[in-house]
Amino acid sequence: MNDAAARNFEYLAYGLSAVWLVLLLYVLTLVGREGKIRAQIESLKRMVEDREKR
Amino acid sequence: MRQKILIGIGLIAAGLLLRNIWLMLTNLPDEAFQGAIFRIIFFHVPAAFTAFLCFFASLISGIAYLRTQNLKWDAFSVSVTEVGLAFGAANLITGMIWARIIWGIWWTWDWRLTSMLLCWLLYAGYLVLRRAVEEPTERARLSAVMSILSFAVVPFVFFSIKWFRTQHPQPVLYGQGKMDTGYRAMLYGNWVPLLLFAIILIAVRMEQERRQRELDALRREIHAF
Amino acid sequence: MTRFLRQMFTIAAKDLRSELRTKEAVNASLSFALVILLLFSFAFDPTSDMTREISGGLLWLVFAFAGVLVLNRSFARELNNDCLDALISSPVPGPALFLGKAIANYVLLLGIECVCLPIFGIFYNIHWTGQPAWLALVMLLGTWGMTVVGTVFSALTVNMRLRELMLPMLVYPIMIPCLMASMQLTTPLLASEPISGDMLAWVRLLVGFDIIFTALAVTLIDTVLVG
Amino acid sequence: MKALAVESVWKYYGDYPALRNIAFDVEAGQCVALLGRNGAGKTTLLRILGGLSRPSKGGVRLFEREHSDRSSRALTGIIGHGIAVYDELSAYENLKLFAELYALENPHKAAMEWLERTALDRVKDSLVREFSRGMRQRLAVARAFLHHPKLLLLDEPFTSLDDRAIALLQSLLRDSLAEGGTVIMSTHQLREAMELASHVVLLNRGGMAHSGERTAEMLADTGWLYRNYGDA
Repeated sequence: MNDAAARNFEYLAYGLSAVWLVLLLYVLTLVGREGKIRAQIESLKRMVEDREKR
Repeated sequence: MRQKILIGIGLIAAGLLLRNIWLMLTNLPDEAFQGAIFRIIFFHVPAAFTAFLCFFASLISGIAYLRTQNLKWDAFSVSVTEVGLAFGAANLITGMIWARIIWGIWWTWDWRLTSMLLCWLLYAGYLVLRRAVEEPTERARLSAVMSILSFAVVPFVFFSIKWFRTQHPQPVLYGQGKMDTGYRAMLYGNWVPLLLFAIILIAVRMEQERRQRELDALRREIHAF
Repeated sequence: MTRFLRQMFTIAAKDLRSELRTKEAVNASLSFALVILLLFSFAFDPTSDMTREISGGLLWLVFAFAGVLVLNRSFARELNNDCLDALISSPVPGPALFLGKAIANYVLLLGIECVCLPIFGIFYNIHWTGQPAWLALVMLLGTWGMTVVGTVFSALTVNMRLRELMLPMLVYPIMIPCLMASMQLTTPLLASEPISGDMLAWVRLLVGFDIIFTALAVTLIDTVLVG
Repeated sequence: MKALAVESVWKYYGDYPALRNIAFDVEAGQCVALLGRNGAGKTTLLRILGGLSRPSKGGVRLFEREHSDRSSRALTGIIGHGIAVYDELSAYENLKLFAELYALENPHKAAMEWLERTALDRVKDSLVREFSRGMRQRLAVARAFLHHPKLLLLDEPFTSLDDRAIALLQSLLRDSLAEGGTVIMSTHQLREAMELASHVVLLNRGGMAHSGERTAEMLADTGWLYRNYGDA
């Protein structure tokens, strides 16, 4: 039972990385949303400037 | 300040997690039948706990929103549901990897798996519903109702498990669970860092929701005149 | 109280009358049910014993798919000419409006089921008359669960983009416990075995589902309708 | 008697206040013209008064009763943008339906009476779907007046109606006002509104710009109000 392969260490590693991968994916969506909010602020700023020029 | 607190929580969580993994690999003996793979349970089960805690929080914040009409509760409700879905996915995937080794198949229509999947779909529906409503106040109201109805189904889903034959290992924390106290301590011990990570994610998401709301209001203000 | 009941039945009668006049939803739903019944026969051998074993599941799938078409129209019907606004601003309480509509849907769904059941029996050679009382009870309970959930979501999604897609997406996961119980109960009934012992737990589940969701729907409907 | 009391009503859409601290009283028998540009909040306010929407802050009292009290709904009549009658029911069935929902004593009699007053009694059994535009509009007016409402809420009543329906509506409104009824209408048609109105409420960007009696200047020069109280 001390043989690493028999003890399924490989799959344990897969399992643990899967957990963090899923959470990482969620963090990435958060980062994406952050970018979207930034873009909205930019476009809103431009709109206000545009209005003031006129 | 807020950021510093969040970073602090993150550091604590990471520290706890490293310690737990170290202990898991060095101190705890292999389970007699399953080998090392059984250690996945220390993530699998706490992930499920976190997911259901999140869904429950979504119910509470839904009720709180309908009571107070305060959009902060709505922001909390979305954040918590999204994080719950992430942990639910982690639970499902680790479960599948474990099943591949122990049962030899990726997926089985065991009722515990199926009901987790069902809850996952239910709350994914909540997010779809939110995307279909433009106006923030109406969105908050309708999705609060949705989260109340969703949570009302959860017990029915779980009742039905009992009456189906299940291949799943006996519930580990109650009943005739033959779980060693060392394992049990680790199970709960590992829940703490996962929960802390969940709190960080929820806090970040809520902040985004708040800014999005301010942006929408600003845009309306500009477009209106 | 009598006023509440009268208003409720007025709404139900109005919905039934306008549906039976146009037959939009009923026709679509019935023909859809027939198509599904036909499609099932290609999926597996309709005469085998296996069909007998899953007959309850098949039947309720047909009911669920065909039923959502009816439920979808329930509140969508009111969008034309802004009739929903007229109903909400009238003295009719939200629960009376909801229950009235639910009763109309219930009658329509049961009607459709009563048409589908004999056709199902003929197509798949199933003698469904073995336990008529139990079968009727299961159909009444299961259909009420579907109706209540479907009607609430019909109100919830009435003003949304892609309403026709939203309703089935949201409604099926919530209906699953109710459908599951109905399926479990119907299969032995179609084989003319009575309900007894462990199976009674499913009946209790159905009753509990119906009660809890009716109560939730009645308390939440005002929040759903008035923003 | 106070027919309507609007008590510092706020309505938020997200963080954006669509109505900001609206407060005014309407005595029974008054006819109020609710004025303002597009997006000023007229429809939002009327929807709150009609019970189709709830204020985020503040409250509304109808005839000294809490607005949430369902029985007060029986006293209001509403004409919105849609005609709010069912295409697949006949004219008679439509009116009888609403008479029953408003729990009138004799739904049949009320329906027949209003079919006669709107000159629809000859076609009472035809489906609304087959009606002409004008007939549908008259039926919509009949539906709103069916239960003798003491408070009428009209959202842009003159924009979508044809001449005959406008004449009918105006005469019904005059009758109602003469009997001590109260009317609140939002409108763009300043001339028609000013002739009928006894008071005006002007909304600007969701806030109250002006409220008070309709004066002779307003009737003579419809732009006067906007020049003096709105930002032109």
